[in-house]
Amino acid sequence: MNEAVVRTGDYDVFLTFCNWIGDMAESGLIVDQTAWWEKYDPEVDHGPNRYVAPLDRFTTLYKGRRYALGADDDAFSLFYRKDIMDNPDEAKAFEDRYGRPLELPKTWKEFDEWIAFFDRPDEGIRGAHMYAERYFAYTAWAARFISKGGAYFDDNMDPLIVSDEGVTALEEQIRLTQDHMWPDAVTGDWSVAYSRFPEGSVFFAWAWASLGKWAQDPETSKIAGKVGYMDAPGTMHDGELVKAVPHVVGWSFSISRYGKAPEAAYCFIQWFTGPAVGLDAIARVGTLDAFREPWFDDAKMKEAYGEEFLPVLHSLTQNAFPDISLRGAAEYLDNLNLNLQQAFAGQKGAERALKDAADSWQQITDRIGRLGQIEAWRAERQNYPQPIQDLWAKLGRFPS
Amino acid sequence: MASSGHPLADTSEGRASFLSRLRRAVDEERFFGTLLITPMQLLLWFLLIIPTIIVIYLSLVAWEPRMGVDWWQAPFAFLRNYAQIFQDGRFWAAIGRSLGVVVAAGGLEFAVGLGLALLFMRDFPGKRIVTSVILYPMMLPWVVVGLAFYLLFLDRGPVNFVLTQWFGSGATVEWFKNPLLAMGTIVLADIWQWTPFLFLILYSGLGALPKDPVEAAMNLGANRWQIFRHVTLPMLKPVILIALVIRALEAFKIFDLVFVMTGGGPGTSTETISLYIYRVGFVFGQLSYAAAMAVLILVMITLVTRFAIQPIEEG
Amino acid sequence: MASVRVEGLRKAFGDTEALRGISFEVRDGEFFSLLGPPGAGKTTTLRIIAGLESPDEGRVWLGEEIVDRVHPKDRDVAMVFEDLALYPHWSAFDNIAHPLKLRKVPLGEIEERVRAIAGMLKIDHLLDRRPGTFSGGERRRVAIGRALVRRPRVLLLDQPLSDLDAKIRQEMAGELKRLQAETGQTMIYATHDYEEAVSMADRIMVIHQGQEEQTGAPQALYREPDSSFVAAFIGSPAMNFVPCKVERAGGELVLQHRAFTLSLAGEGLLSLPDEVLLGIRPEHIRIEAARTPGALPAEVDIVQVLGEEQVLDLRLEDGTTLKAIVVGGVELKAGDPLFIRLERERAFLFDQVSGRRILGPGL
Amino acid sequence: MESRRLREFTDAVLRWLAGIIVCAIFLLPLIWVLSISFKPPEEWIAYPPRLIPEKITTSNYVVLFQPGNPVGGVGAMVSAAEPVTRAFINSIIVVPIATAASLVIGFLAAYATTRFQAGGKSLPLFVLTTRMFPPVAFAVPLLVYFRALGLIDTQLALILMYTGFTIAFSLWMTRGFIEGVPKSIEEAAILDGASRWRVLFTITLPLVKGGLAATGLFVFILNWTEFLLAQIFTSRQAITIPVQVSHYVGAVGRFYGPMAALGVVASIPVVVAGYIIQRHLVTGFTFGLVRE
Repeated sequence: MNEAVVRTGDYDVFLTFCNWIGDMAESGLIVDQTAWWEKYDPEVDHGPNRYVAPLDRFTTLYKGRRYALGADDDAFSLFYRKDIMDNPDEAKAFEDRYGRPLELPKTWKEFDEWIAFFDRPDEGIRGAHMYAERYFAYTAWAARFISKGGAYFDDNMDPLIVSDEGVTALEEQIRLTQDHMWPDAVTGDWSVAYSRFPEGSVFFAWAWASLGKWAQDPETSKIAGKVGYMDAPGTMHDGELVKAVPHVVGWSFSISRYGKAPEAAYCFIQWFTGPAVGLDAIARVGTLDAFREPWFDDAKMKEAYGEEFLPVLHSLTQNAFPDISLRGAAEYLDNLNLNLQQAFAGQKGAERALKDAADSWQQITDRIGRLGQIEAWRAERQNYPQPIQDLWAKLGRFPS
Repeated sequence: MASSGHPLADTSEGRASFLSRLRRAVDEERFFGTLLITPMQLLLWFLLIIPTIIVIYLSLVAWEPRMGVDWWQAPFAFLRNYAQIFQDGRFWAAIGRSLGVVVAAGGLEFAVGLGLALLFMRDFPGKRIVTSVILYPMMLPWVVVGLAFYLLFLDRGPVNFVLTQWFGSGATVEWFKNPLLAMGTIVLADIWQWTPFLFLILYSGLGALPKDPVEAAMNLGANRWQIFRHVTLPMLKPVILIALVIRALEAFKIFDLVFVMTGGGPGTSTETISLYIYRVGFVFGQLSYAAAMAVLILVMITLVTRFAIQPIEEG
Repeated sequence: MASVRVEGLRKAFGDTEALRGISFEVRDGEFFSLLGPPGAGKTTTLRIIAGLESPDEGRVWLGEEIVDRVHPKDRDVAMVFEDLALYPHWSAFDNIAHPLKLRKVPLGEIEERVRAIAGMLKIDHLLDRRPGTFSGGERRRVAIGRALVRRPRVLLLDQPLSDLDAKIRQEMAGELKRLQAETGQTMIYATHDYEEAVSMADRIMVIHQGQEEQTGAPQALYREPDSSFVAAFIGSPAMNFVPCKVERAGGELVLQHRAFTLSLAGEGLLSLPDEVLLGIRPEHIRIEAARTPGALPAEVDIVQVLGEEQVLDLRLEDGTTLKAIVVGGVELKAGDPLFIRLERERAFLFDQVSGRRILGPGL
Repeated sequence: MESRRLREFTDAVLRWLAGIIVCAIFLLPLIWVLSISFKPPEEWIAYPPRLIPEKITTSNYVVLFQPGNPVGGVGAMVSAAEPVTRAFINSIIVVPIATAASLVIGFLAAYATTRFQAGGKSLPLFVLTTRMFPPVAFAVPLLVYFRALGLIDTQLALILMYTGFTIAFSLWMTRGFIEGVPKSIEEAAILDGASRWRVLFTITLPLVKGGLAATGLFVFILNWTEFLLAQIFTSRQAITIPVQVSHYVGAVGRFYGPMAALGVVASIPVVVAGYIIQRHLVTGFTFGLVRE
C-alpha cells in the first residue's frame, strides 16, 4: 500500500498477496502482463507444466487481464490425528454412538459429528482448531457457505451473505467453535494453530499446507508421524458432493510500472516461477507451496511434503476458491472478519454479524464505485473452481 | 524581560566590520533568543505546519492511492469525508475506547506511581536495585511488551495456568474474548509499561519539594495523612498536572500494544483510534478519509489543550 | 577606575515602578552606598549601571563615557551578586581567574594576580577547591576576589553580606573597607542595613520607593536627616516620632501633646503646619530620678539589657510609648515610675504628610 | 518512645516487603520474555507453560544473526527474515543521531524560551501539543510529503521524524534544569566579559549536563522503541529493531522465540545506560515545576 502512495520505483517486482492484484492494477502501480504472456508463454493454463486449475486463473487475472504470476498455493489443508482415528476402540465407540462406521467425514454434517466425537477437553485435547480470529475468521465459514452454493455478491455487487446459506453456515461454525475448540481459536492469532496441533492439544486442524510439514517435523512436533491428511468436507447437492476450499493469501509476482526495466523484470519472474526453478525453491525453502501440475508427481516434492499429503493437497487445490480480490479487498475482508470474530466470540448473532458485514460492504462498494466493482466481480467469479460455478448455474445464482 | 533587550550595535561605529557587528548582535538578548529557537522553529515548520496543510488538503479531496492518480490531481470532495466520519460508528467507538484507555490507564498509573513514589521517599535496603527494576519496562520495545502480555494472558498461557492451579480447572479466564477483559489486559500492559514514567515524575517532584513546610506541619502535630493531603499534595500540584496531562496524551495514542495483543479484536472491540486510522489509511488505503479523521483529532486535541492545559500554564 | 554618574533613571517592571528618577554621582575611588529597605530600587540601580537592565529613561556615565549602548560584557563593571553567583563547577582559582582569562591575560600573570588577590582576601588555601564546600564568609571572599581581580572601572556590591551572621558580617565589613582603602577601588554598595552603610561608606544615598531621600556623609545623615524616613532608617533603635499639634497661644507657638506641652522659641516659625511629628532619638531622652521642671512622668514598660546599655520602652501618662537608651546607672524593671527629659537641642520636627524636616536639630 | 521505634521498624519492614512485591510484579513479564527467548519453538506457547525451558536453547539468538541457520528447526523457518544486523545498524545510526539532534535543538530552544521568552510565552505549550497528536495522524501527510522529497525508506526520514516528535520532551525536561541554574551566575559571567555563546557553553551547559543525560536517555528510549512510524516509513533499507521484531512472522507462525530474543538484546544497551545515569534520571523529571 505504501508503494502505491510512494512510487519510489525502488521495486521492479512485487511479491504480494494475490488478492491485492485488483488494488494494485487499479492504482496503476502494476502493469498488464498479457502481451508478455503471449510473447514469452509462462505455461500457466496449458501444456504439461500448467498450474493446477483454478490457480491459473485467480492468481493471475484481474478483470480478464493477466496482471500477476502466481507463485504459491495456499489452499487450506486439513490435518487430523491419524493415531487416534485409527484406534479400533474409537471406531467401535463411534459406530455405537452414530450408527455408522468411523470414516473420514465427507459432508459438513458428518464433519461436525466427527469433531464433536473426538473433542476430549478432559484429556487436554479439543476437537479442532479452525480460525475464528481477527484476520482469518472467514475461512471456515466461507468454505461451508460456498459449498452450500453461496456467493459473496450477486451480479450487481449486492452482498449475498445474509442468506440461508450464509447464516446456517455461520451458525454451524459458531457451534463448532464454541463447543469443541480452545478459546484461542477466537482470541489467539493465526500462529496458534502452529502450536496447538504440533503439541497434540487438538485432534484436527485446518490451516496452510505448511502446518503439515511443521507437524511432521520431529524437531518441532510431538505428533510427528501421527498426522493424517484429508480432503475437505462438502455439501451434497442432488447426490453430488460440492467442496469448497479457501485459498488464503497466496503469493504472486507482479511488475511495477515505475521500475526501471519492466520487461526484464517480467522475464525474471517468469524464470523464477518457471517449472524448474520454482520446484527447487519450493522443495527446499518451504515457505511457498507447489502449484504446477507436474510437481505433484515429483520425487523431490514427495520428499518435502510426504507421499500421502501431496495427492490430498492436489485435490484440495482443485477445489480452491479465491479470497475477495476486488479493489478494496483488504477492507471487504477486514469488515467480514471483524464481524465474524464477534459472532464467534458470542458478541453477535450469526445473522446480525453477516448483516453488519453486508452493510459495510455496500458502503465500501459505493465508495469505490459500484460499476467498476461489478465488472471486476463478474470477472472474478469466473475464477472459482468449475464445480462451484456449475452449482451456481444450477441454483440460478447469476444470470447466464 | 523582553523589553530589556539592548539596542543593536552602536550606530556611531558605522565602520565596524560586519563580523563584529554580528558578534555584538548575537549578544543582544532578543536576537540571541531568536537564533536559538530557530532550529526548532524550522523543524516544527517542516514536520508540523507543512504536513498539517497537506493533511487538511487531503481531507478535502477524494483520494485513494488505488485511484491511479496523484494526490494533487484528485477531485475535490469538500466536506464529504467529514460527513462520512459523523456516520462512522467505528470511528467514534474507537475514540471512545482511546479515551477509556486514557482514563483507566492514566488514573491507575497515577495512583500506583504516586504510591510507589511515596514508598520510595524513604530509604530501604536495595532501593537502588528496585528503582532500576521499576524503570526497566519503559526501556523494552513496546512491541515486545505487547508480545509478553499477549503470551502471558494467552488462553492457555501462564496466567490461566496459575489460576487453574489455584482455583481448579474451571478457573481459566478468556482474557481476549470478552471485550472488556481484552481492553483491560491491554490497559494492564500499558500500566506495567508506563507506571515507571509517572513514578519518575512524581518521585522527582517529591524529592524536589522544600522540606520546611512538612517539618513545620509535623511540629504542629499533623498526622501523615493530613501532611500529605494539605501540605505535600498542593505543593506537588503542578507536577501532578503535567504528569497526568503528558500521560493522558500519550495514552490516547496507544497503538503498539493493541496492534500486537489483539489487533483490535474481537471484532473491533479493542480497536483504538490510532489503530483505526492506521488501518483505514495504511491497510485499506483510504488516505483521504484517514486524513479527515486525523484533522478532526488534531482539532479535538487542540481544543482539549485550550481548556485543559492552558490553566496549567497559567497556574 | 572611574567615576560613575547616573541621571534621571526610571524603570518600570509591568505596573510596578522600580525607579522614579534616580540621579547621583560617585567620585573616582569613592565608597558609595545605596541604602534603603528591600524593594527600594537598589538592585535595579546597580543592574542598570552594570548594563543587565536598560532603563526606561535616564543615562549612565562611566568616567566620561556614556555607556547606554555598551554591552554589559564590555562595560568593565564588576558586580558581587546577592547570591554571589559563583560558578559551582569550577575551583575558586578558576572562578577568580575567569575575567582575566576572558581578557586573554597571559597565564603567568593570571596566576600572579589571582594569588595576590587571594592573599589579600586570605583565601589562598581555598583556591583548588570548588565553592560547594565553602562557608558563607569564604564564598563571599571568592566572589569579591573575582570582582576585584581585574580592577574594574567600578565594583558594584549587591548586599553581599546580607545573610551572614552578625559577627562575620562585621568582620567582613571591616575588611571590605580596608580593601577599598588599599585599592582605591570605586565601589557602590547596596544594602538595607544602615550600620553596614554607615561603617563603610564615604557617602550614602538613602533611597525609598525608587526615589532619592537624601545623600550625604554618614554623620550628616544621622545629624541632619532631611526626612522622617531617613531619620527612622538611620539609627537603632529607630527615632521616636510623636504626633503633635501646633497651637498659637498669643504670640507664642506651642507644641501640644496630650502628655506634654512644649513652647517653641524662635522667629520665623509662623509657617508651621497645624500638625507635625516630633522626632527624638532614644539616645536623646534622658532619665531623671526626681521631678524637675519640664520633666515628664513615665512608667517603664519593657526593659532590654544590652551590655552596658538598657533599651527602655516607656509609657507616658496618655499611653504614648517612647524608646529610650540608658547607659549604666540603676537597673530598671518593668513598672518602675520615672521622669524623662527630651533633649530639645537634638529634636526635630517633621511634616506629618510629606515627612520633610521642618525644624531641627534643636527646637 | 518504644512505640515510635516499633512503628519505625514495622515501617521499614513494610517498605522493604512492598519493594520486593513491586519488584516481582515488574519483573514477571520480563522473566517470561527471557524464558521464551531460550525456549525451542515447540515450547513457546506450550501447555502447561514452564518458566524454565525443558530444552534450553540459544538458537533464537543465533537465528537473529544467521537466519537460515537451521538450529533447532527455527532457522529454516525464519529464513525469510533478514539478519538483524541491518536493523541494528539502522537503529544504532538513526536513534543516537535523532536523540542528539532533539537534545541539542531542544536545549537551545529551552534556553531561549526560559531565559528570554523567545518565540512568545506560549511557544513551549505549543511545542508540547505536538507530542499529543497521534503520530499516525501525521503519518498520512508525511508519507506523501516525504515521497516528494525522496525520503521514503531512508534513515534521514526517521531521523527527522524522531527528532521532531521528541522535541517536546527535550524542550520541557531541559527547561526544568535550566531554570535550576540561577540567572545571576550567567550575569556574573557576562560581567566578567563573556559573550552569550560563551556563557551558554562554558557556564550553563556544564551545569545542566546531568539533566541533559537524563533527558537524552528518555528521548533515546522513546526513539529506540518506536514502532509505528518506522513500520510505515521503512520497508527494506531503513528498518529498525522494533520493525524487525514484527518481521519474525513466517509461513508457520509468529516466531516468539526470536522476537523475545531480539527484545532482550535490544533492551540491553538502554538498560545499562539507564543504570549508569539513574541518579540524573530521577532528578530529571520535575519539568521545572517544583522550585524551592
